[in-house]
Amino acid sequence: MAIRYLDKYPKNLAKSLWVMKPTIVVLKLFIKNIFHRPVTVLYPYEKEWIPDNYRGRPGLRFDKCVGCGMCVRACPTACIKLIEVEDDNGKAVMRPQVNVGRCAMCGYCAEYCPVDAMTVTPEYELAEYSRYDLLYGPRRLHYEGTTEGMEVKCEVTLPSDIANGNPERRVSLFDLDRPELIDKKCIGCKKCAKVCPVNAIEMVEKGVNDKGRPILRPVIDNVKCISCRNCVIDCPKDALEIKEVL
Amino acid sequence: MGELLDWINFGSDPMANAYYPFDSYNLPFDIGYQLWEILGGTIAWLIDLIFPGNSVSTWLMCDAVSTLLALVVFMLLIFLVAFVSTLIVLWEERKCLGRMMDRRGTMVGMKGFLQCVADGLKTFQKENVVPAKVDKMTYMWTVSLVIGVSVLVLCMVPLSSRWFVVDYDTGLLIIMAFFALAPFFILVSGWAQNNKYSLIGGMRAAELMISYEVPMLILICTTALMAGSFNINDIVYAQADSVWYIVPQILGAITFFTCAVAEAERVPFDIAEAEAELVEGWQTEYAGMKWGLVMLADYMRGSVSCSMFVILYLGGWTLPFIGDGPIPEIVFLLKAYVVFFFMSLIRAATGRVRTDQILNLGWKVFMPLSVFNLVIVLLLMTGGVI
Amino acid sequence: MDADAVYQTPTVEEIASILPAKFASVKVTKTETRRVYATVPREDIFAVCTYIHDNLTFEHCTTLLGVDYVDHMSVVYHLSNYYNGVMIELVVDVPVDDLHVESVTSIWEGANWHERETWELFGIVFDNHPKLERLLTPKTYEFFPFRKSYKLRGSE
Amino acid sequence: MSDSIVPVKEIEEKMDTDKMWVIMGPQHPFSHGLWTLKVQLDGEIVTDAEPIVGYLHRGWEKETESREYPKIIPMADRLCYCASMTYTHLYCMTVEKALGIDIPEKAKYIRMVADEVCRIQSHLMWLAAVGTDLGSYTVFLWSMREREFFLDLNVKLCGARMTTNYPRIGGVRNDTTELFDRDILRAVDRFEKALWDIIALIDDSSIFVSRMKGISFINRETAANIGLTGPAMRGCGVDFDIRRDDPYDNYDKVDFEVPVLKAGDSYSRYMIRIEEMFQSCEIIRQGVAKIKALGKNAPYRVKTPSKVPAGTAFARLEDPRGESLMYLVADGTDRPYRLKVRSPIFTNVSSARLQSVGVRIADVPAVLAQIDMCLGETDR
Repeated sequence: MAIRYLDKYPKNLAKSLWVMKPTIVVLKLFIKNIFHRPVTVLYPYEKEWIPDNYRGRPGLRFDKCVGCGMCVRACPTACIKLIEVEDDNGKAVMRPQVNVGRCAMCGYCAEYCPVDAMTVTPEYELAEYSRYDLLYGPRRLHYEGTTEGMEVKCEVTLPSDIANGNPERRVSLFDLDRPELIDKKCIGCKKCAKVCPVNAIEMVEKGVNDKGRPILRPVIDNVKCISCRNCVIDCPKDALEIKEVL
Repeated sequence: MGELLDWINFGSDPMANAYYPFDSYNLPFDIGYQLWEILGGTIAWLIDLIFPGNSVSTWLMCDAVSTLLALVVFMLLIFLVAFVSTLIVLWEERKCLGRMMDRRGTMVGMKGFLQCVADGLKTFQKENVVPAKVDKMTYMWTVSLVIGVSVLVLCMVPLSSRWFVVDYDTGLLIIMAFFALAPFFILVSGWAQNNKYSLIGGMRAAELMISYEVPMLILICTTALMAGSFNINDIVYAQADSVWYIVPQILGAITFFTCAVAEAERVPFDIAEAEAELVEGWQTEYAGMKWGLVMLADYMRGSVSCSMFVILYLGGWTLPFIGDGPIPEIVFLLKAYVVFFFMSLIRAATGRVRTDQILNLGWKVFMPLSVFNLVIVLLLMTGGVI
Repeated sequence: MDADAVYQTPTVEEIASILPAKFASVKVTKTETRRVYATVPREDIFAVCTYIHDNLTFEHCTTLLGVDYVDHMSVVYHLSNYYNGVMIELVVDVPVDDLHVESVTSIWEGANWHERETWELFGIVFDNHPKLERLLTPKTYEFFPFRKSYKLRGSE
Repeated sequence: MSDSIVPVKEIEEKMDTDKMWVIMGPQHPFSHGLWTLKVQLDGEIVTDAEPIVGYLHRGWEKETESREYPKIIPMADRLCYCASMTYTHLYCMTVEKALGIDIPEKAKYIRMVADEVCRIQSHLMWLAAVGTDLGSYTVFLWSMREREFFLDLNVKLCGARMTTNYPRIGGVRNDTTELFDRDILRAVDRFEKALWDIIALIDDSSIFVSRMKGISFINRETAANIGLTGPAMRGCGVDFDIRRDDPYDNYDKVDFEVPVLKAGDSYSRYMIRIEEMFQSCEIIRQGVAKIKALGKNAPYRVKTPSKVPAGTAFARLEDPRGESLMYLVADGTDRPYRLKVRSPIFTNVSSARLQSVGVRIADVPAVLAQIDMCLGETDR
């Protein structure tokens, strides 16, 4: 590649002792701008076109959300909180609430949402009169006109796939890691089954213990599981462990 | 007693007045005189209606008093026209600069003209802040003097042979003398503000002045030499008779233009208020309306610089082949605006020079150029070309 | 390998062999492409740095940083060569009860502010530093905020 | 002196002419950000100077110690508002080095292109600052206008203008979008034309050139010794660019020139950056061609373990402003034990005294604009 600017400049200073060329350049733009519009966008009246993947405030598709809490854990500014709301059938469910005042618009919640319920939205005019108004509840997070482009997919390629000569396979990050039971530690408390947002864990009886009580062990449905790690975090005896597929 | 119309002798010739203050016909005084005839006649009639047969009414309408009070109206008129033309200059710069920089410029009403009014109102509403450690008297007085001198010199520029304030034989010199006064006040003001930036800014204003003033005066003298007079009327009509002086004095015109930019303290010679290093230079401690007035004074000086250029090199209010024309004032102002457009262009196209560079420029470039220009003019005159 | 010669573009292998040859206390722990990792006892650091600067032509001290390993502290030097892009990482362990290291500001002026920063954040004193004052934190601070003993409010 | 009628020296001694300390900053038009430069003036000439930084110290490095690795990526964006992409890139490179993994080719090229977009945009920001520091608002607005097209590219690539949050540990966040593919070459072609206009405004104007030419000389040895890096260093004659001499992320597979000037004055430091923008355009063109050649289905992100094995790692790259380096001490958990950022400006600004002593106060902004100040990374 060639040096392009340094070959032309610096020129002899005596040759450029005038301000003629800059003046002509400016005059050219001036004459152009008499007929054309300047590039300024008159912001409140005109708005720039923004693409679908623009990262404004987070949006939520209420019916798609399973309340797994991945967004809460992925949020770097800790602005998301799970609160209890009534869904359309009047049932109490956990859904995220976003404090937009703290939101850094990083898009992590949309990226780490296993069911693509969280989206990014192109809404960026978020000023409110009080801090309380900046709390966006699950219903308020809904964005009219959510399109497919607003979902952020988190697709990865496994290093093992690349090593095996299959580099074009892309897997969703949430189809890979599955919790694994360490049988010795489990006490059969059913907590994992309770916290699982997609009911992928079923407690199965596996024989009877010394006192004659049934031994309950979780069995994980790998198809249903969204690798949200709720069971791992909430296990009182650390009997569940995420097995990372690499 | 009498009818109202008896008191108002509208349409009388002011020059027939024994106390007529000018040597020749003066349009703004004429307008002022007629206005006063209406106004004063009404007042006199009213007073006479209440106190019939008093002497105040007749005194009001006597030659001396009506001249005096017509002069007040005349002054207001002169100031108003000068002020509005300054606002137009301000608007022109903001709009043109905006377009040159690929933005829109002012947008408020009348293609942005009302932005000047809005800014004036805004600065007027601001609190009058006087910093605690300034030298209060000097601080207040110097800014008033800077503005006062600028207004004075703005009003003294004649717009045509019939629109003038003074018509002395040394009119040009008087204008230049008042024009050159402001840097002294700026220097004092920079000291009075008790601020290091202001102090440096004030020093720089003085430094700037000694660099451009001498070549500028030489150029003015050259023009006066060509026209054979310091009288502005004579200079303008001498150009109308022969040729605009920009043709024989093209070098001088360019030099004068540059000096005029420096005189008005505009980019690239705004070293006294260089915002990159001196925040706002000598204006740092002025806030609110004081700052607004200082800014206005800046544009007034810019407008005067352009007017001087028009008078000296562009034939003033005359047009080639036409002469005075029906409205010479408008011609004059339009010419000034065109010159000011080039000032805006220079402002958009250049940066700020350094203090030592402007001194070098003034004494090593402008000074020889102006002397060279003088020599050319002398050669032309001895050769009988002009 | 002549240890006293001046190398303008020393290769990684040359550095890895010269350094321990010249200074017995220097241990080269790892080498990669254009990277040399070594540990130096703190008594020798000034001599080693002078040698690296003068004889191996490492003109640039990229950075200098402290790490608090609780039981001891470390000062890590990253030195780079402008002729072939080789970097040397020197690790100097400092015991907690005697946090003193010789300053290298006289060799690389660029290390000046990095040493000041390391001092104010970790409390590692650089001897013979021209101006060891607080730089980023207020002058009134009397503690060293980046030590592990200084807990953030939210982290516990 | 001796034969003048007035004993000048004597008068000067009696006049008690003190030197004046002027404190420029933290709120000053020339300090682009919050920092202070104390200058000692003898008349208009600077005789001494002392930079003061730290107004923006957030304890960035300490704060990372309490966050998981992916959560530091948005934080790394906030290190520098103009060059956010390079810092995120650097952080990801460091963690990948600690993990000992290699990322896909396509991710490397995308990162490279994104980095160069970021470099152009950062240099334009610098050009704008130089314009205002030299008293021309036109340069400022024209550069900002051009910068806007590159910020739009960022939006099309990853959805955000400045805090991009785009590279990930193990690759990049998403594949290049259709809009990005469509617009990038167009934007680059358009930019090159517009840049010549800005160059005509500055380099063909005797005012700008005489303001920058011949002031604040730094020779090669001093530049290397005081730790000046980046374009400022190359303007002083040090022929070193990490992209070429210590290549990372496929910079060795594209063809570009590293501009070096020996003059060492303010103007040469300016010219290096202008040339770098042209070279960045070249790199972008080649990089986009390489991405196209790799095809749509090439992997762009590999899965990485969430825990980093204990050990240390460092990586460095060529920031728009100079050499930046991150040093990571991992202890086997999902949070870093210590993360150190070597910011180029932190060292460059420590040479402010050397650069500004001897120049006039009018030139202090013009000289220090060549550092390209950004306080987010300086104070961290």
